[in-house]
Order: sequence, then C-alpha cells, then structure tokens
Amino acid sequence: MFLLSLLIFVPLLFAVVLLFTKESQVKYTALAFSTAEFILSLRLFRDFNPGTADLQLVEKFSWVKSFGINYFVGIDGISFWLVLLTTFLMPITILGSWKAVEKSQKTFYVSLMVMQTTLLGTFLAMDAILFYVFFEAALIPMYFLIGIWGGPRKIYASIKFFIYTMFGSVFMLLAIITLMVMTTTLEGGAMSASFIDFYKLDIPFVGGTLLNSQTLLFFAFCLAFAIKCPMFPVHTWLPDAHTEAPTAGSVILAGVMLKMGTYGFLRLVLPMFPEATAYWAWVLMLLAVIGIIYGALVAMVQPDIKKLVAYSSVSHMGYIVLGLFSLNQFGITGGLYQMLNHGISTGALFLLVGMIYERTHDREISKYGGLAKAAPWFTIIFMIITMSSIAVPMTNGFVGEFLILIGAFGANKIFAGFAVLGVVLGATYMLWMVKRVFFGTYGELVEKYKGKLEITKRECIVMAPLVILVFWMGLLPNHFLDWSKVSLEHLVNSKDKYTLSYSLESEKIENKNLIAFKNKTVK
Amino acid sequence: MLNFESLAAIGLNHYLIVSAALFCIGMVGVLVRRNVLVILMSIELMLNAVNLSFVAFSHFSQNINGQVMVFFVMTIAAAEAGVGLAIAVTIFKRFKEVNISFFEQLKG
Amino acid sequence: MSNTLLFSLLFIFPLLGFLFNGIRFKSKNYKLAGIVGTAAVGASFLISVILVAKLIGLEEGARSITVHLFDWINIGDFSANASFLLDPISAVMILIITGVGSLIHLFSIGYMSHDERPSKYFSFLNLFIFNMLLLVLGDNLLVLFVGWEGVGLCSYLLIGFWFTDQQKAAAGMKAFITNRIGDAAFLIGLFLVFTNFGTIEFSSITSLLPATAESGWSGPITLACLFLFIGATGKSAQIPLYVWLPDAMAGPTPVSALIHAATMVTAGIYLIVRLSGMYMLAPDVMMLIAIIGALTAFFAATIAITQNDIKKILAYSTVSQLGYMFLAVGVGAFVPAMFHLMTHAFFKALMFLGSGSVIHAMHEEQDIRKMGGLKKYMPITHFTFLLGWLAIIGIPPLAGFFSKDEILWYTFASPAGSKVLWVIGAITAVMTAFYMTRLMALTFWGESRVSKDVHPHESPVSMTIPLIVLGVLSTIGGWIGIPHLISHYLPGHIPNVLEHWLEPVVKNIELTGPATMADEIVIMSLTMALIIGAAWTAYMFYARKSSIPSKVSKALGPLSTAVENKYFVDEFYNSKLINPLIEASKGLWLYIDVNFIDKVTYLASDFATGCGRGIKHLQNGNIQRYAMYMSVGLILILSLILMGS
Amino acid sequence: MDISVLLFYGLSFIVLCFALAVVVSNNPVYSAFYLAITMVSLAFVYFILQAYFIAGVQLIVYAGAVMVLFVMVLMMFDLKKEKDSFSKGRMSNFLKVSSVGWLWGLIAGAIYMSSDLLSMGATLHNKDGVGTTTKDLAKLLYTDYIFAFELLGLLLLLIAVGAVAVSRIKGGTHA
Repeated sequence: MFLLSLLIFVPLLFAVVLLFTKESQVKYTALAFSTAEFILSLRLFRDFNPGTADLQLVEKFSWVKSFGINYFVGIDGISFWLVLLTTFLMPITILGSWKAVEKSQKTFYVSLMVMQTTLLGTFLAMDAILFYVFFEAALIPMYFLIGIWGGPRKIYASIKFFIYTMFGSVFMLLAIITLMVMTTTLEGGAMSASFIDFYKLDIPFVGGTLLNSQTLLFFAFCLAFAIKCPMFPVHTWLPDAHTEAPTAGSVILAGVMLKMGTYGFLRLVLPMFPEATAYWAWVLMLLAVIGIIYGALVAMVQPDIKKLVAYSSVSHMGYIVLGLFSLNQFGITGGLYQMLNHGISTGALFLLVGMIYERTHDREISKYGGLAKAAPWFTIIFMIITMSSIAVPMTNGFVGEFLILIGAFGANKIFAGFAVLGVVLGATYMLWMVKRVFFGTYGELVEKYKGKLEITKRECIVMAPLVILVFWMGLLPNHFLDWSKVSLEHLVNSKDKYTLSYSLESEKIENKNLIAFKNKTVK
Repeated sequence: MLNFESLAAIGLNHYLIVSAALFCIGMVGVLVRRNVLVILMSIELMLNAVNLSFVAFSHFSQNINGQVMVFFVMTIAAAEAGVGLAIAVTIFKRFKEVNISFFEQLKG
Repeated sequence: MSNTLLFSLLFIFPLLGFLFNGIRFKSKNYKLAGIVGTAAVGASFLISVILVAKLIGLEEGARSITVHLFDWINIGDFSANASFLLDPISAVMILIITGVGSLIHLFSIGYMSHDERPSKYFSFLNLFIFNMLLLVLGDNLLVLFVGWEGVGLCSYLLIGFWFTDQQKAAAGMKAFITNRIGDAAFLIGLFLVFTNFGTIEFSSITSLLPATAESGWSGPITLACLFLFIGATGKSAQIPLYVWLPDAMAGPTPVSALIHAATMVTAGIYLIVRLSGMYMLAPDVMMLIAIIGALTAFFAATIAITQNDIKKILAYSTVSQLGYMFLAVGVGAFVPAMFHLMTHAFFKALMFLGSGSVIHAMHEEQDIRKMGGLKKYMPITHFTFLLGWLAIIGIPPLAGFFSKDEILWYTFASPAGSKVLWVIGAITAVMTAFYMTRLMALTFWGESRVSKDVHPHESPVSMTIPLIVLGVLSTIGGWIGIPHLISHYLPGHIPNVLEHWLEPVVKNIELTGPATMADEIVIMSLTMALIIGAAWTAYMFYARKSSIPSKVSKALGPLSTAVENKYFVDEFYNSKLINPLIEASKGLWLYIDVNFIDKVTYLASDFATGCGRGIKHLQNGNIQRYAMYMSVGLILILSLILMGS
Repeated sequence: MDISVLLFYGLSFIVLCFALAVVVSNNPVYSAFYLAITMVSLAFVYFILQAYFIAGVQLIVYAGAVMVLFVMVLMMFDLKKEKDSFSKGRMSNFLKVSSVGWLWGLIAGAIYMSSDLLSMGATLHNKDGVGTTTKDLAKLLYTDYIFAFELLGLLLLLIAVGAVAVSRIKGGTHA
C-alpha cells in the first residue's frame, strides 16, 4: 500500500485525465477529482499512528545512487495536518473558483492539480533533493496561476514572486549540497541526501561569529524559508502576488504555500542546527515581531481589501515564526496550529474577497460601504472569519495565537510584549476594514450591484466547511493537536540531538508475515 | 637553430606544417570574407588541409586507414558544399546577393 | 439534577436563544424573537437560582461547585479546561446577570418593537448573556478571558447594531479596539500568572500565594496584578481607556443598560475581587488602582455635570460609579465593591431603562434640554426613575446609600486608603447628587420644553414591569449589606448578609486604624448633608429655572469649555495617537515597502539587466563573430594547454 | 637535393599561394579558379605521398564535381568584382587574422616540439600488415568500413534531396 505516493501522484494522474476532458466538463471533473483525493487522504486517519514520533508509511527507493539521493517519503505528526490541509483546501478552492475562471479553464484546473502534487510532495519528502525538487516545482503552477489568470499587473507580480522565492532557494540548494557532502563523514561513509542522515550530523558551531559552518547553513536555510513565509523584510513579493493572483491562487498561496516556509523551519532548521537555532533564535524572533507589527500597521492603511488581507498574512506568519523560534512546546505547538488556522481563516478571507470581487470587479475599500445591509448572510460569514482572523476566543485563531504568545513569553518577555500589541493592531485593521466595507450607508459599488451581492448556495457550500472548522478547531483543539502531540514533544525534548527513526513499509509487511508465521508454528 | 638537414629530408613534419598553414588560411577566409560562396570555398580549403594531414600520416605510418578517412571526408565535403550552395542559392533569391550578414536574419 | 447538567443548561439556554434568533435574523416578528430571547435568559435565571440554592445548601466554607465540561487546551504543563466554578462571588454575579438580564430582555421587547431587526438584536443579547456567564463562571483565567473577549465582541456588535450609521459603527469599533488594548495587557498578566504559579486556575493560584506582600514595582505578582488591572481598565472603562464607554451609547438603550451599566463593565471589578488574595500582596498596585478609580470617578462626574444627552450623562455616571468600585477594591474593600457592583447594577440598569422609556416616548430624542415636565405624561417611569435617582445619590434606606457609604468609610479608614482619596470620593458623591438631580429636574420636572409634534406617552406594560421590579430592587437591594453601625440599632439586628456570604472567598482588608464608630457616624452624616445640599442646589438651579448655571460656567471660562468637551481626551487621542499611527503606517508602507525594500530589489535586478545589456552586444547575430569567438576560445584553450606542457 | 624534395616545396608553395589567393581575391570567380588550382596541386601532393587513389578522387570529386558546382552557382549568380569583400571592423579583422596566425604558430610549434614523437609513432603503427595499395584500400572500405560506407551513400542521397528541397524554396524569409 503506497498511500503517500498515491497521495502525491494521483493528482498528477488526474491532471493528465483533465487534459482529455471536455472544456465544459472540466470543472466538475476537477471538483470530483480533488474530492476523491481528499477522501483518499482521509485514509491517513486510519493508517497513521499518532502514538509514536516515528516516521510512518515510509517509502524509499533509490533515485540517484551515487549521490545517495532517494525517492524517500514519510509522514509524522509535523506533516500530518499540513497534508490534510492541502487536500482539504483544494476542493474548496476549486469549487470557489468555478465562476471566477472563464478563460482556458482546462489549463487552470490542471495547474491546480499539479500544484497539489508539488505541495504534497514538499510536505512528505524526506530526502533533501526530493524536497528541493518539489519545493521549487511548486513555483511553476503558481507562476502560471498568477501569470495567466491574474489581474492587470500579473506579469510583474508573477515574476517578482518567482524570482524572490527562487533567490532564497538557491542558497538552500547550496546548503543541501554542503550537507550532503558532510554526510560522507557519517558512519558508512556514503553520501546521503536524506533528512534522517542530516539530523545525525554534528555540524561544528561557534557562537558569536557568522563564518562557521552551522551558522552559515542555518542562515542559508532561514533565508529560503523566510522568503517563502514571508518574513519582514523579504515580504514585498507577497502583497503583489496576492493582489494580482486569482482567488484560487491566493487561497492556495496563503493557505498552503506559505506553510512550506514555516514547515521548512520546523522540519529542517530546528532539528538540524540546534546550537545555531538556540543561539540565533532571537534574530528570527525579532524579525517575526517586526513582521507582526509592521504587517499589521501597513495592512491598516491599505486601500485594497485583498492587499490588506495579504499584509495581514505577513503579520500572521510572523506569529507562526515567533512561535516556532520560541523553541518551547507551547510555541512550537502553537506555531503548527497557527499554520492550520492561517490556512483556514486567511484562505477563507481570500475566498470571500474573491466572491465579492467576482460581482463588482473592484476591491477598493472606499468604494464599498453598507454591504452588511445588502448581503447579510455574506456579512455573517465574513464576520465569523474575521473573528477567527483576529483571534477571538472560541475560534481557531485564538488557540494558536495564545499558545504562540505564551510560548514566546517563556522565551523572551519583551518580544512577547510587542507581539501582544499585534493582537490589538490585528483587531484594528480588520475591524476598520469591516467598518468601511460593511457598515455605513451604501457605497457606490454596493449601490450599483445591490441585488446581486448576497452569497449563493454554491458559495455557502464552499464556506461551510471552513466555518465549521473555525469553531471546531477553536473549541476542541485536542482533536487536532493529539495527532501531532507526540511528534512535537519529541522535537522539543530532543532538540539538541534530534533523531527520527522509521521502518520501511515493505519491511513491516515482512515482519508481520514473520510474526504470523511464528504464530502459526507456535500453534 | 634551423636545421637544414631537416629541410632537405622531407618528413611528416613538413606536410603537417603545410597542412596547418592551409587550414589557417581557410580559417581566415571563413572569418573575414563576406561572400558566402567564398566562405564555402574556404571551408573546402580547411577540409583539404585536414585531408592532407591524414594522407601524410597514412603515408608515413604505412597505414591505409587514414586514406579511408580521407575518402569519407571528401564525401562529406562534397555533401556540405551541395547543401551550402543550395542555401546560398536560397539566400541569393531573396536578397540578390550572397552576403554572410544576411544570415543574421536567422537570429531570433 | 446533576451539577454538570445544570451548568450545561445554564449555558445552553442563551446559546439556543442566540442560534434560534440568529438563524432567523431577518424576521421582523419582534414578539416571537423577544419571547424566545427572554425565555432563554429567564430559564437561565431559574437555573441560576437552583444552583445558588444548592450552593446555599452546602456547608459554609465549602461553598463551591466545580464542573468540568471538556478539555480545552492541554499542552505540556499548561492546561485550561472548559470547567466552571460556582462560589459565592460567581453566585452573586450570575444572579445579577441572568436576573437583571431577563428584565432587560423583557424591556427590550417593547423597546425594539419598531426595529427592523429585532431577531438579530435578541440573538446578540443572548450571546452576550452566554459570554458573560462564561466570564463569571470560568474556573481559570483563560475561560474568564474567553468570556471577557466574548462580551467585548457582543458589545461591539450591539453598539454597532444600527450599522448603517457610520458613527455608530465607529463607536462599536472604538469599543472593541479599546477593549482589545486592555485584553492585550490581560494576556500579559495571564502569562505572568502562569509563569509565576504554573497554573491559571483560581483555586490553585489562591493556594500557591506566598505569605508576604511584595514591595516595589518589579515583583512578579505586582507585575501580574498591574497588567491584569490594565486589562480591567479597558473593560471597566477607567482612565485612560474609558473613552469607549460614552461612545458606546450609540447602541440601543437596553444594551446600554445591560452591557454598559449592569454587567460587562463590572467585569474588571469581578476580576480583581476574584483575585483579591493576589492583589493584597501587591500594595503598590492597590494604591494605583485606588488612585485611578478615584480620579476616574471624579473626572467622569465633572463631565457628567455638563452633558445634555440623557444617555451620555448616565454613561459618564457609570464611569464615575465604576471608579468608585475601583476605589473600593484599591483600598481593600472588596466586599463593598461587590456590594456596590450589585446595587449599581440595579439602579443604573433602572435608570438606563428609564431613559430608554423616555427616549422611546420622545421618539428617539435624547437631549434633556428638549424635555422637561415629563412627570405627568409618564408617571411610572418617573416614579421608578425617582427611586433610581435616590439610590444613586445615596439617600437611605435605598440601595446606593449602603454601598457608597461603605466604600467611603473604607477609603477613610482602611490602612490602604487615605484622607485625600476620601475627599475626592466625597466630592464625587456630591457631584453625583448634583448632576443626577439636574438630570431629574430637566427631564421630569419643571416646565415642558417638548416640541409640539412629539407626544410623550407612558410605555407599555412589558417595559414598565422591568422598571418596577428594578425600582423595588434598587430600594431594598441594599438591605443585604447593612453596615454594623446601623444594623446595631435596628430591630432584629439584621446582619450584613453579603459580607457573611462572601467571607469564605473574599476578605476585606482589616481595619486597623484609629478610626472609631464615632468617626463613621460623623463621616456618614457629613456626606449625607453635602449630598442633600447638592441635590437641593441642583433642584433650585434647574427645576426652578435659574440663571446661575450659565453664570457659573461663564465665570469658569476655559475650564468649563474643557469640561463640556470632556477634557478633549478624544481629540487628544485622535491627534496624538491615532492619526500619527495611521500616518506612520502609511509612511511605512510607502517609504519602507514600496520605496525602500522594493527599490533595493530593483537595484539588484537593474544590475542583472545592466550586465545583460553589456554582454548583449557580443551576441549580435553576426555568424562570423560567433566563429571568431569560437576560434579565439579554442586558441586560448590550446595556448593554455600547450604553454602548460 | 632530391627531386621529390623540390617537388614538395614547389607544390606546397603553389598550394599555399593559391589558397591565399582564394581568400584574398575580390572576385569570387577568380577565387573559384584559384581553388581549383589548389585542389589540383593537392592531388599532386597526394600523388607524391603514394596515395594514388585519393589523388584520383581528389581530381575527380574536388577539382571536377565540387568545382563545377561552385562555378555553376557563380554563373547563376552572375557575380562581378565585389566592393566590400571583407567583413567590416578593422579591429575584429585584425583580431581574427592575428588569432589565426597565432593558432598556426601554436600548431607549428607543437609539431616542431613533438617531431621526435611523431617520427617514432609514424613507424610503429603498421602492425596488422595491411598493404597501402588501392586494392587494400578497397578491401578495407568494403569490409571494416562497410557500414560507414553505406551510411555515406544514404547521406549523399539525403543531401541530394535536401539540396533540391532547399534551393526550391521561393524567396522571402518566411517562405
């Protein structure tokens, strides 16, 4: 049973099938396929064992033997929810952009399917080169999504996005190669690109100086992931990419792609460079705090709704990084949880903004007003998502943000103090926007499209799972955290000497057979 | 330094040097002439230079394989001349001249 | 019935009401919405009564019921569960919340009968009750915080209930954001508590408290108390975060009664009383609380004197009364603070509802200069309002007298109190008497200044019943906390029920000073005399049409303008904090993001394209050139090889 | 002085002179003519080197067929004396010529330096005892090199077709 490989490559197969589907049918087919993929991913609940920190459902095949590069995938508590988030958001995104995409639908849905393969691959890859390949390959469909179906400045935005992220990745590639060369010093002496071997490395570290291998490698990885997140000051690609991207692009970008950066921190940086992380965490925390406040302040004065949400992403991602680098259990758990929350609430916000944009073809805040009267149901859903975004208790955002803050407080009280300020600013920019868009008298756009603004049934179906999750995750976080708890505890407790053990699926079957055989003979 | 004896006894070296000179002349032709036809001729010169060294080697090492190679080279040279001239004809039809700079039209 | 079931039902009823009315929020059927909403809260009230009865049935000293509903956040050694604690403090609170709450719901049926969205209104109101119950029943700080934020959210939604008015929407936003500032401080306080005690459960905190008080400002408990207090200033509208409360009057009047007078704004007091043990260990913070409370009480009262909007006056009066309560907790008089909280809930809710009745009758007119002589049109409203008025200015034997008097006495006599604070408190009491009498005089007494097209009428029964009930409560509500001084002389020696009731969980500071019973009598009679004098003056000024007030304000000149304009605090915040912040943000965006970071990246890209532009000439399509590059390259390589060998 | 030595020098001189003339001449017709002379002279050189078959082929294929092709094309174009027969750019022309001169120097130097090696190698390599007559050449061509030989035949066919196809294209860059 190659569940993970199936998960990764079935969307690719679907993409090929979509190519041969009629243009008029393609959206239904795409929805069916993505739902099928989601249902397939639900099997993880059965096959994944949350009781162990080991890597599970491992598949490993040799790829480039001489360099020790393998096709090596596996899942543990860290990647578990991100995989599900990806498969969960995809059908929602597809259903959400049914109407928005008019031109070359086939290419659009094929891009989304390919996107899903690369995203899942990134989260599941356990081999550095495989990870890198997926990490980079994810850019391509996103580049097309922005470049083809984007707004007026789409070319600028897509190229900016591409080059920014590419720039960081180059350093990561360099670092990966260095690490691969280092693995030859491990026992066995063969070169290896697997994360597991990277974790075993004992990379020399000297505190206080930059020019030592662990620090350099640490910053190389950090740069790549910081750009992806994005963190201040390398965030400027995000607002442009978001404003120009079509709704689906924004949702996937904010919901899943940004998580690749934070996931990278969690999967690679923290366990691989423990001393450098401990020593330099303050830099990342500082940047994260600056990002939180800066993102919130800048979001406050944006004239464009989507740009506002984009900058709010910068702020929220700052929280996640802050949590991860507080290096204690609260912070890391909160960080992981906030990744999911951000995926859901910001994804939902982009969907909602997209819905309203579909109708009015304008996102200028000043042209709105009084939307609450024209579209009350839409407003209710928007308010719920807003509450989640500004972390009102009982919604998902609160649990994540609270854990992050308490973690950060344990690590550094001053940073935490400033981060708490972000809570106030977060409420300010969101509510100010809500006030200007939804309250007051009818704005010019609302006046013009008065009758057509209410949310449709299809859109309700799109939003319903998100709204349910907002409360579910807010009220019963243990349902979610229990699946990751052991892995995260393991990460926190063995930070300095992180290991990840695994057994191949095929071996397991053999073992089972062996046990069965033994049992038989005993009988 | 100059050894007149070596000048008197013609060896492999002499042929090779002539061959090199011929090759270089052909190369200059390719590099500096504008007329496609002349360039093609220069290429023929270069090919002939190579042939010369093949034959010389073959002769001095008493190995007939070199001549086989020359035979092949000649065939290729003839073929190349054929195609080259055909392209020249096409170019001429278009521009009424066979200047190499018209090949710039091939750039993207 | 089991406690778990009772607790669940207590929460479930308002929640069901919220969902029922929320789903059919478009319905204009105000009766159905109102009845369901009121019934939900009424049912909660009944359950509260049952629960409190159960609590009373328990042995004294062991009066607490804890119920664990489900696990919420459990990470490592941090745990915050959805579990609830009913003890004497929360018992008082839930009775007030559900009791006064159901009266206000009942009142709202009539008040909102002409509104377009009564269902929405009742759903929010029920949600508020739900959150308020969470706030007071939570057995740990985080559940308390959930309710804390939740009531803030409801307050936001209800202030901006008539959202088509941009100003009202803005008031809602202002309330939420100001509260959020407090909440942020609350969170820091919570973190500090957690780092100090390793738990955020009230019972565990109490058991872990050290024996000796801290001195200075840097102690961990002091800091925790300080930040929690800042949180409380946000919610309970104290200096410097009080600005949202007067604006919050943009909401429907019953909302002002419920949220912005009786319940939500007292959450800060509740928090400090709940953590009184911890606060006692931080005397510096206690002093700060007392000072802030006294100042708030004083300044809010001065502003109230000059206001002309009936609701604004009541709003500033609320701020002022809340200041009293903080003064009380600041000087260690926790039980009087709770007492005043309760009596204030009665009489202020009564007055707000009364003002709602007036506004309803006057067709949304709120300016008291356009009222007058309403006594004869609205007798019930007038009479109940009168009771409220007497209660708030502290005329015995009405409720306000006992609580206010006790606060002043503690301020005077407590070791944490001081004479200066007492003076401020007494002056505030005098001013309260003055502006409340002014309100009464201008609204109900004197000549009618009502415009011709408005025909005031008495409100329907559904609105007057709550008024009457609250009027009764305002009258007799104080009798559960009669000070020893008076009860001593009363037949039957009515004990101080409230103090006795709260004793197991909250203890007042011990009065060790030299003050004697005689002092208490002197102080009490002195304040009484002053209050009656002030009320008389105000009556003379305003009911009997006098020119003195205008002369006085002229004489005071700039001071009176300042007071009339609320000391320009809003303007100050706007011009010195909010606008600079927005400008700075714009600057950040335009100068850092667009012009700096992007420019730097453009520089990098310009460098790349520049290089390309330079090298581009090498590749001009000239085949001979290419051949030359090839040959030159070949030659160079050959040279290197040959020269090397 | 052996007669073959004289012959070598004379022929080399002719070959090089006319080769230079091909490159330098302004008139392509003359160039073609000089090229023909070069070819014929080279055939003689081959003759001296006892490669009789190659010499013959040189005469027939180069001096005959290829030159005829050139001349035919020249006639078709009706080219006169050219005005700018050399590429523009003095610097680059100088660079080109000098670099090629430098190349010649390099090769010559290399040959000179390794002359001993060459003479030694030259005598060593005839180990399989195949003769150097035309018959041996034919044998080799039809045994060891048969595949290449047939491939060349195919190539020539392709070229014939290709040349016709290319020259049939009507004028215009995008025809």
